Amino acid sequence: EGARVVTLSGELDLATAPELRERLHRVLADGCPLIVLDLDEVGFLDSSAIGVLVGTRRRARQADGEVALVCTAPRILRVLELTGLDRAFPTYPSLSEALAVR
Amino acid sequence: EGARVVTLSGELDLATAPELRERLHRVLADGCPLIVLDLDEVGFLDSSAIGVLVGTRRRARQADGEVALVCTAPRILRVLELTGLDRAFPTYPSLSEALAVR
Amino acid sequence: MSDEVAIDLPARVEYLNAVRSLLTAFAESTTDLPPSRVDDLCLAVTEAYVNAIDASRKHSEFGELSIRMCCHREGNAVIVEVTDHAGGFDPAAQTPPPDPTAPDRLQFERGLGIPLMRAVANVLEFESTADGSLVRLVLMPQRP
Amino acid sequence: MSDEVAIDLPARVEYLNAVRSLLTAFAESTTDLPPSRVDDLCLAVTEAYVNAIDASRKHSEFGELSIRMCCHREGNAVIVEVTDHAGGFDPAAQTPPPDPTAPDRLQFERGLGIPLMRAVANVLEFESTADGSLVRLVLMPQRP
Ligand SMILES: Nc1ncnc2c1ncn2[C@@H]1O[C@H](COP(=O)(O)OP(=O)(O)O)[C@@H](O)[C@H]1O
Ligand SMILES: Nc1ncnc2c1ncn2[C@@H]1O[C@H](COP(=O)(O)OP(=O)(O)O)[C@@H](O)[C@H]1O
Repeated sequence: EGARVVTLSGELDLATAPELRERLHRVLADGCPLIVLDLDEVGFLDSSAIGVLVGTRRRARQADGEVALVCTAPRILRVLELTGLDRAFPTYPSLSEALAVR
Repeated sequence: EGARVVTLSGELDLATAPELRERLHRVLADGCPLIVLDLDEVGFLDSSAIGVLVGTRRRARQADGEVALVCTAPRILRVLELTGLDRAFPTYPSLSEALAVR
Repeated sequence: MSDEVAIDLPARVEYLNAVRSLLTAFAESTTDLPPSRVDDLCLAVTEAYVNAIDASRKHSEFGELSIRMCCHREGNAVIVEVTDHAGGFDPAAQTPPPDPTAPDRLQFERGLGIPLMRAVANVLEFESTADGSLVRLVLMPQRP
Repeated sequence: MSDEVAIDLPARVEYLNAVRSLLTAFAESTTDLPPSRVDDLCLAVTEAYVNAIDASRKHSEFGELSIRMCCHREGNAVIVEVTDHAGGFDPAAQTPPPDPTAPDRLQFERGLGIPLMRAVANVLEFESTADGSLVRLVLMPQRP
């Protein structure tokens, strides 16, 4: 079975983190531990949303899965860099590159 | 020569009214006095923008032209109604209907 | 402990959009206004704020004046006050609003702000002093 | 006469988006910050505001506390202060930020707020009293 691509959009912060967490956990609950998160439509990302990404990846790995990120937007990449997420997560500059290695 | 369709978007208020005025006057200066203004992507309209529409229409009519409006969004239609613009301007629920009568 | 929103801003058009974001967040999180009335609220407050900016620009020779907006609810009424320091004006002395059906309707590019506020607010009050003006808008869930 | 922005809001997540709209309008109209630093400003202030909301929610048994944000410029420095009434805390007593390269990095779902503020602000200061906390962020056009 292949990876599931999840496209996120809008502003991801403490206000929207609960909804994000629920959405990603639902994907895991569907039995799909391979998630490619496309962040290119995301306008803002705070530490609350970073926490959700980290938590989702931990759960995915418990099921031998993985969470990969697709991101080119400088403002979002910067937050990933500052929090070390670009090194902790497989991070790709395009969806096709992320899917090529799945 | 046919009508020129101008699609407006974003929030039209005192902040963006000068830009709007300039854009519409440029169309008139191009020698095109028939303008169909598509308002369906507009998120907000205040009295400053209404003033620009009225001023543009007055200029267009001086050149035997006309300014017609296309609008279906309830929040924008309501402002047109409250200011009498839906009766003062030819106003249509779709672009095709506006163009059919040109 | 507070449901209130209060904001002091320079009299600049660049803030109009953010003022509406704030009003929308206030209205959606704290009041019973349905979406169409949230739109009305944004329209009325924009008109009040635009007048305050216009007047502040004319009044000040020294730089930017500030404008204050306060929002709170009382029961299901939403009350927004916009206060400027632009010298005040006489609301009763304003020319009457143009009749939208009059043949000379197309002469009016201005003078629509207060009539629009009046059309969407359940209560509209002005207080004017030598310092400036306060516009009080009260919106209920039902249109007036 | 004022370039200042001051806003009092209930401690609710629903306002975060509007706070960023406001900050962006302030930064773009009144400061010399380039776009990437406006992004940094929005990030840092969101983190400060998120902490203030978190703490206010835990602190208050009676209802919503309010949070104040003030923005002004001094030369080309942009200064934003976020003040809450959530009882204060000891910034020095916080566990150190997780090392992003540590193997246990993936255990940390929290504790990133203050490190992010520190990473993007040229100056970060806390003042804490029994009433609450003040976070002062200073951003210059150049990254620290
Ligand atoms: N806050 C204010 N301070 C001073 N004068 C004001 C204020 N609000 C309104 N006015 C006056 O009332 C007039 C009518 O306002 P309005 O109906 O909004 O139309 P407009 O602003 O387009 O002229 C304004 O032109 C202005 O002279
Ligand atoms: N304004 C505040 N009031 C009270 N406690 C605070 C405040 N800001 C931060 N703290 C404390 O500092 C800790 C670390 O904050 P931070 O680095 O932003 O991470 P996080 O908020 O994710 O825990 C918080 O968990 C909280 O205990």
